[in-house]
Amino acid sequence: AGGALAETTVTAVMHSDLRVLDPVITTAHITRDHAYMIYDVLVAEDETGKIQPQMADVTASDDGLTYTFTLRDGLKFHDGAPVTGADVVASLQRWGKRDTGGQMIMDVTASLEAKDDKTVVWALSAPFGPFLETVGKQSALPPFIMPARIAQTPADQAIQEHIGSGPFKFVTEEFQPGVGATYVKNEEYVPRSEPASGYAGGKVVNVDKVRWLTMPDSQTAVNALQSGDIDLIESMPVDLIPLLEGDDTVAVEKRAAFGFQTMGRMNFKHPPFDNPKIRQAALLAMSQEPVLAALTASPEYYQVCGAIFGCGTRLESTTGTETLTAAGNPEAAKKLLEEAGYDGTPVVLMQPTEAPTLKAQPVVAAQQLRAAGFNVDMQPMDWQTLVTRRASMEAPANGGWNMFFTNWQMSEVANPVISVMLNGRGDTAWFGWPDDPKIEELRKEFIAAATPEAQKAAADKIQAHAMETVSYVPLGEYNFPQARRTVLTDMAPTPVPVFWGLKKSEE
Amino acid sequence: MVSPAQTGLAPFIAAIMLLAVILLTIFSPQIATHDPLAMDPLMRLKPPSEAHLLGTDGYGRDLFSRMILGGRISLLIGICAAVVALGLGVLIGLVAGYFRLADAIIMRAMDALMAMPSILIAIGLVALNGPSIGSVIMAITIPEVPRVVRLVRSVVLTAREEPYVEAAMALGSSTPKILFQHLLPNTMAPMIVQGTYIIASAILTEALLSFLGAGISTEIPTWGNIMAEGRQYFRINPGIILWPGLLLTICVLSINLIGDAARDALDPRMKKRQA
Amino acid sequence: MLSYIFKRVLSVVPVLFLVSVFVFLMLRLTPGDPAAILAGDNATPETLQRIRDAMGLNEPLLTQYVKWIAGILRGDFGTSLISGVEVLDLVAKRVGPSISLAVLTIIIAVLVAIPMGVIAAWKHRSWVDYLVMSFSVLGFSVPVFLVGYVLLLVFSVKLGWLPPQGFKPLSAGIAPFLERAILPALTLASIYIALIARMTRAAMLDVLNEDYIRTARAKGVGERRILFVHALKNAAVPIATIVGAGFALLISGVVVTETIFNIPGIGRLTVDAVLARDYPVIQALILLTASVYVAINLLIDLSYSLFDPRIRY
Amino acid sequence: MELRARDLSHEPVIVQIEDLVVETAGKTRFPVLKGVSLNIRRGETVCLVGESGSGKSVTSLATMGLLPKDALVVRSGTIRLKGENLLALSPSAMKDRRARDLAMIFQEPMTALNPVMKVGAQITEVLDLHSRMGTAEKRARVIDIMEQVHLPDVQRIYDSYPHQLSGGQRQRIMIAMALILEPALLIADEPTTALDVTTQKQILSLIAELQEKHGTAVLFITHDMGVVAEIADRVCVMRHGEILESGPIREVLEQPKHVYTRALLGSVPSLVPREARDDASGASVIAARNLGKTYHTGSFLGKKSQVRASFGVNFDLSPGRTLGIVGESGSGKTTVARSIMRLIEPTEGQILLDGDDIAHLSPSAMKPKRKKLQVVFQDPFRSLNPRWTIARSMTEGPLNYGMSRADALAEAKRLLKIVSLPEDALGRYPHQFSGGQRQRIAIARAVMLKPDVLVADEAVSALDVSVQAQVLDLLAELQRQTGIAIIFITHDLRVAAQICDEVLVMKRGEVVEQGPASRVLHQPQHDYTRALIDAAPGRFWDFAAGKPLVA
Ligand SMILES: Nc1ncnc2c1ncn2[C@@H]1O[C@H](COP(=O)(O)OP(=O)(O)OP(=O)(O)O)[C@@H](O)[C@H]1O
Ligand SMILES: Nc1ncnc2c1ncn2[C@@H]1O[C@H](COP(=O)(O)OP(=O)(O)OP(=O)(O)O)[C@@H](O)[C@H]1O
Ligand SMILES: [Mg+2]
Ligand SMILES: [Mg+2]
Repeated sequence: AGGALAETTVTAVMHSDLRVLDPVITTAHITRDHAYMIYDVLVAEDETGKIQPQMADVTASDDGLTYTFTLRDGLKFHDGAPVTGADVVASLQRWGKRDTGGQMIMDVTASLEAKDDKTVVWALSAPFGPFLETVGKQSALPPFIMPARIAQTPADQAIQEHIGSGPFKFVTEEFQPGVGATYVKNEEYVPRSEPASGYAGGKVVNVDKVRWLTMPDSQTAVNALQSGDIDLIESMPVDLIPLLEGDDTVAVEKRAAFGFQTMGRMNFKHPPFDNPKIRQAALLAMSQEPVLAALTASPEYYQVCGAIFGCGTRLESTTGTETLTAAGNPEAAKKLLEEAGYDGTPVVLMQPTEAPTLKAQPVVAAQQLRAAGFNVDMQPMDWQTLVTRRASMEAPANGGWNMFFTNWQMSEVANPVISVMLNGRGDTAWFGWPDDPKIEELRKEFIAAATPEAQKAAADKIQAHAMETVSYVPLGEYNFPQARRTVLTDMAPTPVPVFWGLKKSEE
Repeated sequence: MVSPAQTGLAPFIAAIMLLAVILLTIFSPQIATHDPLAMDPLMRLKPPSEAHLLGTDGYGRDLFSRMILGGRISLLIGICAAVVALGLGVLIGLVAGYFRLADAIIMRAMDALMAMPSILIAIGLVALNGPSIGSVIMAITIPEVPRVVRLVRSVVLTAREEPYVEAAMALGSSTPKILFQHLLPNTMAPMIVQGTYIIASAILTEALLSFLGAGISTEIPTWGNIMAEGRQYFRINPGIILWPGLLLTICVLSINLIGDAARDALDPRMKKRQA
Repeated sequence: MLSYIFKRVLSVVPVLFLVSVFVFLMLRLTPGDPAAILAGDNATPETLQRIRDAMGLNEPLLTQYVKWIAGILRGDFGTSLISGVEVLDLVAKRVGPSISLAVLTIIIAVLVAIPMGVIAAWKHRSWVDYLVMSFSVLGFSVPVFLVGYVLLLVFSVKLGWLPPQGFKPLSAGIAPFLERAILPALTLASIYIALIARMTRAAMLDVLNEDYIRTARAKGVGERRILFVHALKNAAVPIATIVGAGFALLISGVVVTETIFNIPGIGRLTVDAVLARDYPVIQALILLTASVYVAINLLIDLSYSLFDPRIRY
Repeated sequence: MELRARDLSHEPVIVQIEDLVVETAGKTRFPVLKGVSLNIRRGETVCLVGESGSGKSVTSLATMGLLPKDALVVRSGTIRLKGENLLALSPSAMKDRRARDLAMIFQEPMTALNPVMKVGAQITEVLDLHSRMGTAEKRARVIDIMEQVHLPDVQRIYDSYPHQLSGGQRQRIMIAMALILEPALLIADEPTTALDVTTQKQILSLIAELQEKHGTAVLFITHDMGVVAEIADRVCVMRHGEILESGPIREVLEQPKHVYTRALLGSVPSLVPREARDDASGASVIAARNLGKTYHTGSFLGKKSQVRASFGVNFDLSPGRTLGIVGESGSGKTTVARSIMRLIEPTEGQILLDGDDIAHLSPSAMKPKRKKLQVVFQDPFRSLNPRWTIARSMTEGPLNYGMSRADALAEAKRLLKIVSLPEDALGRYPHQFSGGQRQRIAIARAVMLKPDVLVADEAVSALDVSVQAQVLDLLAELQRQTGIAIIFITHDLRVAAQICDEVLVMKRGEVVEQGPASRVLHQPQHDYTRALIDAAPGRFWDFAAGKPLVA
């Protein structure tokens, strides 16, 4: 009798391999995507970017110093236990230790307590403008709610159990890092009654099972999509799109309006980039389009954009990036270099060799810097060496570095609180360690801003300042499309690939 | 020596093909139509045209120019790997073959090295030292060393029993003299043969390393990393893999064939058969 | 015999010990820090330090090594630094595909290569010989991934006969297993066939020059019987040896083939682990492959006495 | 014992080879057989003798149709077996003839049997191929022939592998295999060369016995004139692919017509011991006291096995005299030689060189002593480094001891003249010389250092008798000129008899008898020595004199 209804399984090849399952310990996107499957969040962003209740309704006191979360009914963890205030508090505290925004809120937290099973009260000692945005926005590290006993794991240690209250359950036995992970529909999940919108609203699951597969070779994935072995390629290499042309069982499309920002970061501690003029020269030397073209192939999927908070966003400002978004200005760069007395100190550029979305940027950038007279020493290494090495504050000759490149989802750089590159606190800042009290002041100004207009004004100042001191070099935006078999429908247009709402039809 | 009639035409054709490839790579700066490093990402993955003989790669670099320069570096890697592996292997092998005490220890270590999958050692070593030409050569060389050691050792073990070696001892020759003047030349013929095989396999291994993401920087073209970069465009522009692949195969094939011919020519048993 | 086996097994211990030392040192001297990869893009140096502490990576090397070895002796290979999964569990799930692929490859290779080698030796210096030798040299000379891509292009993409990727265990049935395993196995077999055919030919040529072959001829034994009864069994020892030694080649081939055909085996697991500096996983895997290599070669050593009655232990 | 003198002229001719010409295949044809003719009658034994490379084996292989296809081809001539021309047969017809009508046994019993097949099965295979017997019948037949060749414990041996049998037993298996179908012709190519004298004797009489019984025609190839005297009805002497002379055994031995035959016979050393030279000085230059060597084998993990290769060796040797060490294979002769040379370290006893014990000297302490001890090995092809010129090989020793290159070269030239080699030999490589020449070079090299003692381990065993005679003469001459003491190791009693003053007989590592050559070889005391002497083939004949030996 059980076999009467065929099980629907959605098989997807994700943008990378799921290895780390603890959403707090890492900022890897794939881990966050995994967390959206099995965990739920207190409040979430809808399509328009507004924060909406999800697990809880939230009310703010008039002075903006106290937030009260009230859990809705029917919330249950996958192990059957109800979700309580204590679970929420433990989860938030653990998150607050690791997330940049969370840390900043924790700095001004007076108390965070569960009043009862359903109510959590968060009292601040000073107003924190983007409070709800920080707690509710989709970012690299959203605060997911897990049982208190799990959330009590120290924030530096990975959790061992993967139990949430979200719409899917994680099948631990079928998890094989490097191969795939399996999620089954959480039959006990009570979706909200509102229609789904963004990450908010009713998370209605229409399939029984979701399998994520890893395919190290993207051509293999394309072959598999065409042969019907898989239903979805989350991040479709643009170069391979022609292979799918003319196949009407497959659709290639952008998931969401916003994609990624790619950027380069210099090391403020060591020559030559300890000299702001030389940083300026590097900025002048660079041009976004060749980088984006090498990375993304087709202008359809990239956009030249100098705004550090993203183009088309509320905080957009492109001050100081005129040359970047044009062809660069190598001549001016040369002159500036001369002025600054650049003595040919080699610029150690770290190039990851095996990360598909990160290997092109340094190659193109190296050529641009050389054209402007920099002495570039491009050092290829695997991504792991790179992430290790970029933590080294040593001089480049002793295992340090001068410049590296990485990518951010737009939501992770969308405002100065979230964006780690804008942290100017010297040795405790993000890799590169700018000691920039000015930017810290500007960020405080942004946090304190009471109105959207005031926030925008602060953000504009930050953009101008960041480009002047070259906090980092934004290299434009790109947005890899997804490729799905047309049997999949009703997919939510969210940057994070969520699997609720979507339907899979019989073939 | 063996006449062409006896060995067949293959080695001669092989030698000619190899020579052609070598000349192509030696004169790559003259032959290249473009700067192999100059990129233009807006011109990427273009099909063959008059401007670009074989089209362009993923960064818009000229494939033909990269390929012939790449051959030079691949061959260089192969030759260096062979020279280093033979040098180390012969030294260690001589010692192991001649001194019983050293033998036990050395051979255990060699067994251990042989037991570890060479490709994994290579990946590890490249990761260890960063993917420079030097570290790739080292990574390719180290797993080859035990094979050379075994070969040299077995030659020495046999040669050591030869009466002429005992005669040399009786004539008061010192151990180093016996090792280097009597025994070393005996290892030459198998070493030349082994050397060709190492060159061939080093070129292939370099390509494999690149394929697995542990190869040399894209700034220095080799057949391996040209192909590795081109692999994801295999169905779009198979030329990126096939052309360097073809050159590599021709080259490795020729080297192997020459190695085989050398083995036949240098193998005393083969001589006896013909005598 | 028993005492010989015991002795041989015992002699494996120093080899594996050295392997463990080599691997351990190689990894610990490698730059790259599993803590950094775990922490992600916006971890601060203190966070990294704390994670490293939690992983035990700040202890002296010798302590780490001794702990690791002591764990192994208790049957505990530790947990993956990255995913937190138990190494043994992780590996156990991945050996199946690799082993079935390897076995299928060896079967194909042996079935194809030995007759090839025998015939080449018999028709020494004829066009058949040249054909076989050319094929076998070619097998050595084409990069594995090229073979894989071409097979894939022809049989899956163009002809659509076989699925392009993935793996089904033998327990799912012979047909589904073969359907997915045959292309990767053929890819892997190309080099292996080359190796075995070449060795078979060489060994057969040697044997065919032996006095007892002349004796057999003097008795009036026919060619086929000379080849397959008198000569092949005598050539079996070097052939078996190369089958064992070729296992090393197989592993490097497996790494590539598993990538191309998306087979969840240990080859890919190892490459992933190396790139992620997942020390316990790499260590366990290299120790495992080394042990398998040593064990296979031990078995082959012991099998010599099946082929050659002069070898008795 | 006497020479055979049977009249077989009434018997039918079994094989008739006429004008057989064999050439090397390929573009440059080189004649190997230049028109060989011979015939063999039923029950007759024809011996083919001649120096190495004269074409004996090629003749036999051509008859069997087993010439290596890509190397040698028959150009012309006929080989008739009972009137039928074998050369005209198709390969499959020829295959059918083998074993049934003509069979062959080879020199090396160690390698002529398939090592991975049981010997019973190997004999049975002949029946499988050429008969339609049932299994039981075949087995009975095989057991029967195995008994005929006097194998002990036939049931066990039937199920044994070749390596489990001794060389003699293996040769018996070969004979059984060859004769099971009672072929008309048996070709035996040096079937006893690799065997001990005692075993050789048994095999020879076995062949004679079976020949008698089945009336087989036998073509027997050997280079040992003693064997010839023992078994031949007729002899053919070959050289350079031609038969120089053939005739009944007595005729050839008594009145050799061809000079070459005469020279050949003249070179066969006599079994009569040389006259003892008197020991002029009496002072021994080298002496052994209870010398012994035990080999320890096995890996450092495995259990040790011990071979007591030699023990209790005592002798004194004074300048100008020769000590012979004789004994069967494996009796420990080489071990003694290598101990004395200090190529290995003895485990017991002393070696006194000029009174100093050198048994346990370190390599560096040994170095100055090495000068006085030199060695010549058995295999002339392997005792010179093939990659070195003769000059380099010869000067190696003197240069090690600090002589200038010019002086060393001058000395080398002088010695080359003494060993009758041209001066230009210095610039050549070993492969450009024949075996005998190489052995002379090796001897010259050994005396370059003006040693006091020369150890010659089977130094003439690999050489043809004529060459052997030259080398022995050379040694004697050198000894006369330089007063060198020689330790001469051989398994050939004839050679020992000819050049030794004293003889030491070894058996299984032990010295069983020792004394002046004339006494040991004339009046052996020990059974083993006696058996050894009895087994020496053709000992009743004095070849040089062409008449029977009067005891
Ligand atoms: N396979 C071969 N190819 C070319 N020449 C050969 C071959 N076999 C033998 N010969 C030549 O034929 C000649 C006769 O050789 P054969 O083996 O008959 O000598 P033999 O009298 O048996 O010598 P021995 O006493 O050493 O066995 C020699 O000159 C040898 O070089
Ligand atoms: N290196 C060795 N290790 C172990 N045993 C050995 C070694 N060399 C020789 N023997 C053994 O010592 C014994 C005597 O050998 P040796 O070589 O002295 O005999 P031989 O009288 O010279 O025989 P042949 O006449 O065959 O040369 C043999 O049983 C042999 O197997
Ligand atoms: Mg012969
Ligand atoms: Mg000996």
